[in-house]
Amino acid sequence: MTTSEKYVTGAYLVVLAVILLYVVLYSLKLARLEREVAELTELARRRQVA
Amino acid sequence: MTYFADVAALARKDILLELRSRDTLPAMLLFVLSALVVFHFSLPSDASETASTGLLWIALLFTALLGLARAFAAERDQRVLDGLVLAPCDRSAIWLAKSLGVLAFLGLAEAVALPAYALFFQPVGWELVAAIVLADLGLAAVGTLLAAMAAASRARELLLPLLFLPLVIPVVVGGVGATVVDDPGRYLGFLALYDAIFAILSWASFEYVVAE
Amino acid sequence: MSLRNNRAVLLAAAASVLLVAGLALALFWAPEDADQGFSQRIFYIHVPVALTAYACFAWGAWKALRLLWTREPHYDLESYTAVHMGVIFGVLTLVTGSVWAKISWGVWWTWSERQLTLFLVLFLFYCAYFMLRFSVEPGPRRANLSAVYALFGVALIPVSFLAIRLGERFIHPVVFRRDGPALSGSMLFVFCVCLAAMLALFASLYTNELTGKRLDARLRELREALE
Amino acid sequence: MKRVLRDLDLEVEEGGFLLVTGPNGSGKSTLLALLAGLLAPTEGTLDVDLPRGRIGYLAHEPLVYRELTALENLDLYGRLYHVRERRETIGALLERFGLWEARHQRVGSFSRGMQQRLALCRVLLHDPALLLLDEPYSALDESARGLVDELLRETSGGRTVVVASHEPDHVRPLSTSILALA
Repeated sequence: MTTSEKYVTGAYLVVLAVILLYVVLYSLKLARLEREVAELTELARRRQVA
Repeated sequence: MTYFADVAALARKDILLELRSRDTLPAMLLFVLSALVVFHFSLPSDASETASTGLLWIALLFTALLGLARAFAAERDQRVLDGLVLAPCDRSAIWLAKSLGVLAFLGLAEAVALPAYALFFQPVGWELVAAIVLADLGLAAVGTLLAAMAAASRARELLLPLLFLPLVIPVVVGGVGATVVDDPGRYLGFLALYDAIFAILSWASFEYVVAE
Repeated sequence: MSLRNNRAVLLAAAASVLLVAGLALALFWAPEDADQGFSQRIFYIHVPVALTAYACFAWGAWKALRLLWTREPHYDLESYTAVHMGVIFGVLTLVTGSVWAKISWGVWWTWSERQLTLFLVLFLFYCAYFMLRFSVEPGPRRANLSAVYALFGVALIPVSFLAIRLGERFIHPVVFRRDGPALSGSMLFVFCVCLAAMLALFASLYTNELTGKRLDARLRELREALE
Repeated sequence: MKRVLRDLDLEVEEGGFLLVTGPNGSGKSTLLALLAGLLAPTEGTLDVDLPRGRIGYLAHEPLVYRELTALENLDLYGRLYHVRERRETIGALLERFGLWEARHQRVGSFSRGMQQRLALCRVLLHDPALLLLDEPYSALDESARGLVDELLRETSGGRTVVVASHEPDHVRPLSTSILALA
């Protein structure tokens, strides 16, 4: 592959990488949200008991 | 025409405040002079004319920034802005009065800077003066709105330059262009277009910046 | 809420199908460009990404206008998310644009490429948007400030594009000039698919991120209610 | 975003006198700022069917310029509120609140009590239909407190008044309704 072809594929890979990075960040956010919901349900249950 | 009466009352207050505290205008005058002197030393001897023109515009930009940083200082420190916002007058009157104030200060600073520039670098042509007048209108209009925005935030002194510089890049292009190119008509027209668009936008949106 | 989930799923599906199709077409099916050869294929990603960035900023400004008009707080989040997406696509435009400059002219950055310069200005402008947002307490005041700033942004796009064009005469003599490759029929088709793919990608990521942010807000409310 | 006031529905009939009490930080000032129109409610609706020019709002700060004199401050507000016979009204108010002699002094040189009295002049300048007073007695000496009592007694009936104070017993007899914020 000539150098310019390397660059083109490089550019496409960069775009792909950013999208995948975005998906990874999103899974981290989902995990955090899940923990938060669990915490809140626990809080709610404790309030119910009290 | 109570709108202009309100603007006059607010502008009178700004002038009175400046006469009483005398801090913004002297600072701007001194700043623009020292900037020009520093630029002199920063220019190699064989620097082209465009270089010094460019530097003049940078000096004007940052002098405007200095004035704008002080624009809402009194209103913010003593929270008087709430008092003005409560008044029945149209809130854009506050913006117009403050813009005229900034414009006046900028004009006075340039009245000192241009002769000094002519002395230090090269003579000042009519197209430079025309470009500066048009640019000042844009800088004052947009700058006053951004100063009000920065006044409502925590990191005031840091935020204003960040908000201001990207928005005034076209003013610098128009200004330097009008000074350097031999047919400045297009650039002066562009500056006028910029002033029109952003003055109207600032005038219309100021209400939302100071009131909820 | 089921309608919204279906819409999100549909958007995500459309985005992925279009993206795969677009990339496949761009890399394999699109005809070789006469003078630039294979490297011309970056055109199929650089320009759609740039146009999508403009779409993001326009969408953010539209939501900002709606916020100022109707004062309904939910528009603030939508405007913020759209601008956030716009900056991501803006950075991608800068990256793919500099790669294109490297291929075509051997330099990583050239001021004479108008669109690239414009994106640099917009990038600075919208970074300041986030600075503004993070230095004001959440609430109606921050929503108004962000909305006004977003409106200024969309007004800045044509004005600074004009300024850059005007600036070329004396700031930087035009050394490299490409008037955009002549698009033959099939090339145009591939370009449209790629553009649709990028816009669908924006819509999909935008909806997901918005849902995520709304979830955050609701959880905060729930936490306050329970504490 | 700290939530200060939650699920509060409140109605103040015209000419009423509402006393808002509660410890510091219970949201008294926020409520008054909402009524004055300085803050927008993040949820729910609020309508004060009065134009901005008919509302007088006394906040914690006097909302006057320290570098300007008492007269210049009141003159500015008089113009902004389009007060008729501005000079006479300002003179009468300064006289009433004992600031006539100090009218040419810079507000920066005023004591906290004098600033509060100047703020009261500012609030009454345009004869508001709705009077919002946030801690009107703070930093006032005995004679000034008498002035405020007299003001509150004189207005009850004609004007709608909302007073926020954490030492309510002073004002309680005058109020038609009381809102205690937790």
